[in-house]
Amino acid sequence: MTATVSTPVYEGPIEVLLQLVNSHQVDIYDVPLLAVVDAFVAEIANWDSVDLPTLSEFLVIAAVLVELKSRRLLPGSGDVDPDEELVGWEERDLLLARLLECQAYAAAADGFSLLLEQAARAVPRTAGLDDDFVVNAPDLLEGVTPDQVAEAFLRATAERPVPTVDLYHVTVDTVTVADAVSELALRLPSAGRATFRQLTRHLTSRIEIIVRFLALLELCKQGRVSLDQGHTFGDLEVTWVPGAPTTVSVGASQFDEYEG
Amino acid sequence: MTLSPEARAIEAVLVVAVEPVPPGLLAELLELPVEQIEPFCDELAESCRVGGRGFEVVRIAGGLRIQTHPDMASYVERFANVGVSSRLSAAALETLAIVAYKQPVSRAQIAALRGVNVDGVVRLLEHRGYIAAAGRATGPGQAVLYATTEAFLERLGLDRLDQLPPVEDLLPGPEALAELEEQMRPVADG
Amino acid sequence: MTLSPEARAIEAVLVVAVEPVPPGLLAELLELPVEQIEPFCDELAESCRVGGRGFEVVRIAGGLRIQTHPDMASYVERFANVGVSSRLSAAALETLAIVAYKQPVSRAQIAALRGVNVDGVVRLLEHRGYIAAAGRATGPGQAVLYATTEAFLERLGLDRLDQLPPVEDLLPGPEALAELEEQMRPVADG
Repeated sequence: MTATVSTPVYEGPIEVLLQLVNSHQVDIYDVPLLAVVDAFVAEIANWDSVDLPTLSEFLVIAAVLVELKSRRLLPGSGDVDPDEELVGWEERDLLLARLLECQAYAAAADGFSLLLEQAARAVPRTAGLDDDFVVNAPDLLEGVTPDQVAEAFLRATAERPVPTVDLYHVTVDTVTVADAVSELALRLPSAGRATFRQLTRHLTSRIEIIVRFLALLELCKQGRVSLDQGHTFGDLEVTWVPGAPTTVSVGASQFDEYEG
Repeated sequence: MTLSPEARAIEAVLVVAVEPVPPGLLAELLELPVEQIEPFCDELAESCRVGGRGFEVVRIAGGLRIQTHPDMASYVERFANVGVSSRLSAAALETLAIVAYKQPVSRAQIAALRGVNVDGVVRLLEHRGYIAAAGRATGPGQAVLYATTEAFLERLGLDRLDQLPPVEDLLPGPEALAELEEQMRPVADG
Repeated sequence: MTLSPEARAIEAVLVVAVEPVPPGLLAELLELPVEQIEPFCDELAESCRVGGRGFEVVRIAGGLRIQTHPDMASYVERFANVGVSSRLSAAALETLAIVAYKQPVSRAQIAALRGVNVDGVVRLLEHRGYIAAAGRATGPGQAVLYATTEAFLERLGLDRLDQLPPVEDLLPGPEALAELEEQMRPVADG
């Protein structure tokens, strides 16, 4: 972590700032987070290439700082009802536990780094058997088949993973609003009335649920369903307008495709 | 001081071994009960220290091996060109620490602790041979669980995992804890 | 009796050396004139005799090397025949397979494919007669090239090398690939 920050109360690496805040030597209340972010952005501007580990490290630290600060800025116990205060304390304890755990692993990482360095100074002997040493060795290849040799070759030459930015978390399912519209147009007339929760219960990925929602908005726009929500964040009730056409008359191309 | 025949034999075997030799195998070769092997291993290691040899005999990853004395690193590096394999980033080291202390552990569990996506780092550590898949979780999704490897112990120069400092020792002390807690208290009641 | 720093350094270098080390190279490493190296080599060899070590330091093929003491031959032989070496390790089998399919091939080329130092394993395979030096590369350094031997074919029950299964046949088909890809998709935690 090379990024440094400069604020009225502190100047130096951002990582150290977090440590200072944690050890109570700097009051997070006095640290303008904007200055921290500005300093980091300025630092990035000087980079020749993007250093992903440092970037993500900054985000983690910045997030912790924001969380700490937001807690300091929260009104005191007098202003909140006891239940909410309890929830606040629970969250606070969780955050505390997490900070402690992170500190412990950071300390362990320092230890590992030291061990690695020490261990690298000693090189093991790997010369193996002396050339002129005569061994009446049993056949090491006993039971080995030509196929196993071939498999070993493939194992040995298999491409090794190259560290890359992992995109596996990006779903490759392509879901279209058109598909969702036709599905809903089939399901809803017989169901009569359903909640959005019921309609999306069988779905697991977020993008599918979002597409289902867009499909409903589309149907609503076409006047084929009516949507009703009792209160904010309440269940969304979906009612099929009696007599509305159940076929999708519009071409699929009219709808967007979504790829997560 | 001269080595005992048993310590000599152990040394000879270690000279031709290409990986750490477990005490059980040494016992088999010397036709001795395994508990009698230990003193001879100690004698051998001690003789290297006392004699100021250029190598040492150490317990690594559950076995005995000969390795160059750390003080000779500059000569060995120049000769073998065995430069320290490229350094691990702070993020990689912390991830490695989490796996070492929480194993077996899934990627999601590591990510939850680190607060970031750790897929790339986990892959790097797996590729370097420090960690490996060691089964699957029983829960839904059956996430792959990771554990550290023998190579991890060898790279860190450790004999067993329990030689790592207990994680309690790494936690900040009670004072730091109290201060941290103080810091997190909302302003008005502080 | 304690070794001189120079003898220690020489011993450390010999411990990691796979081939005999010429005195000229030792002199270079220790930054000493070559004629001053000789006495330290003698000191080292003598210390092994006096201390009753399990190995000796000898002049072979114009260089110095560590080898097991002849008196310990029975243990070394037993070690070579039982335990770890009674079957080829996965690493050794993979190295053998690379030589079989890519021959003639240099140690460096094998190491590049395996991603690790293969000196010990190549030596083991050569020692057991499964592979042998089969010429030298034309490039700089003229690296030794290895090929499999008649004994290798015999042990596998083959007449000719081209009876080895073609490796293309073993490449996973499109279905297996799709399945593999499926497995690599994240589970619910991904």
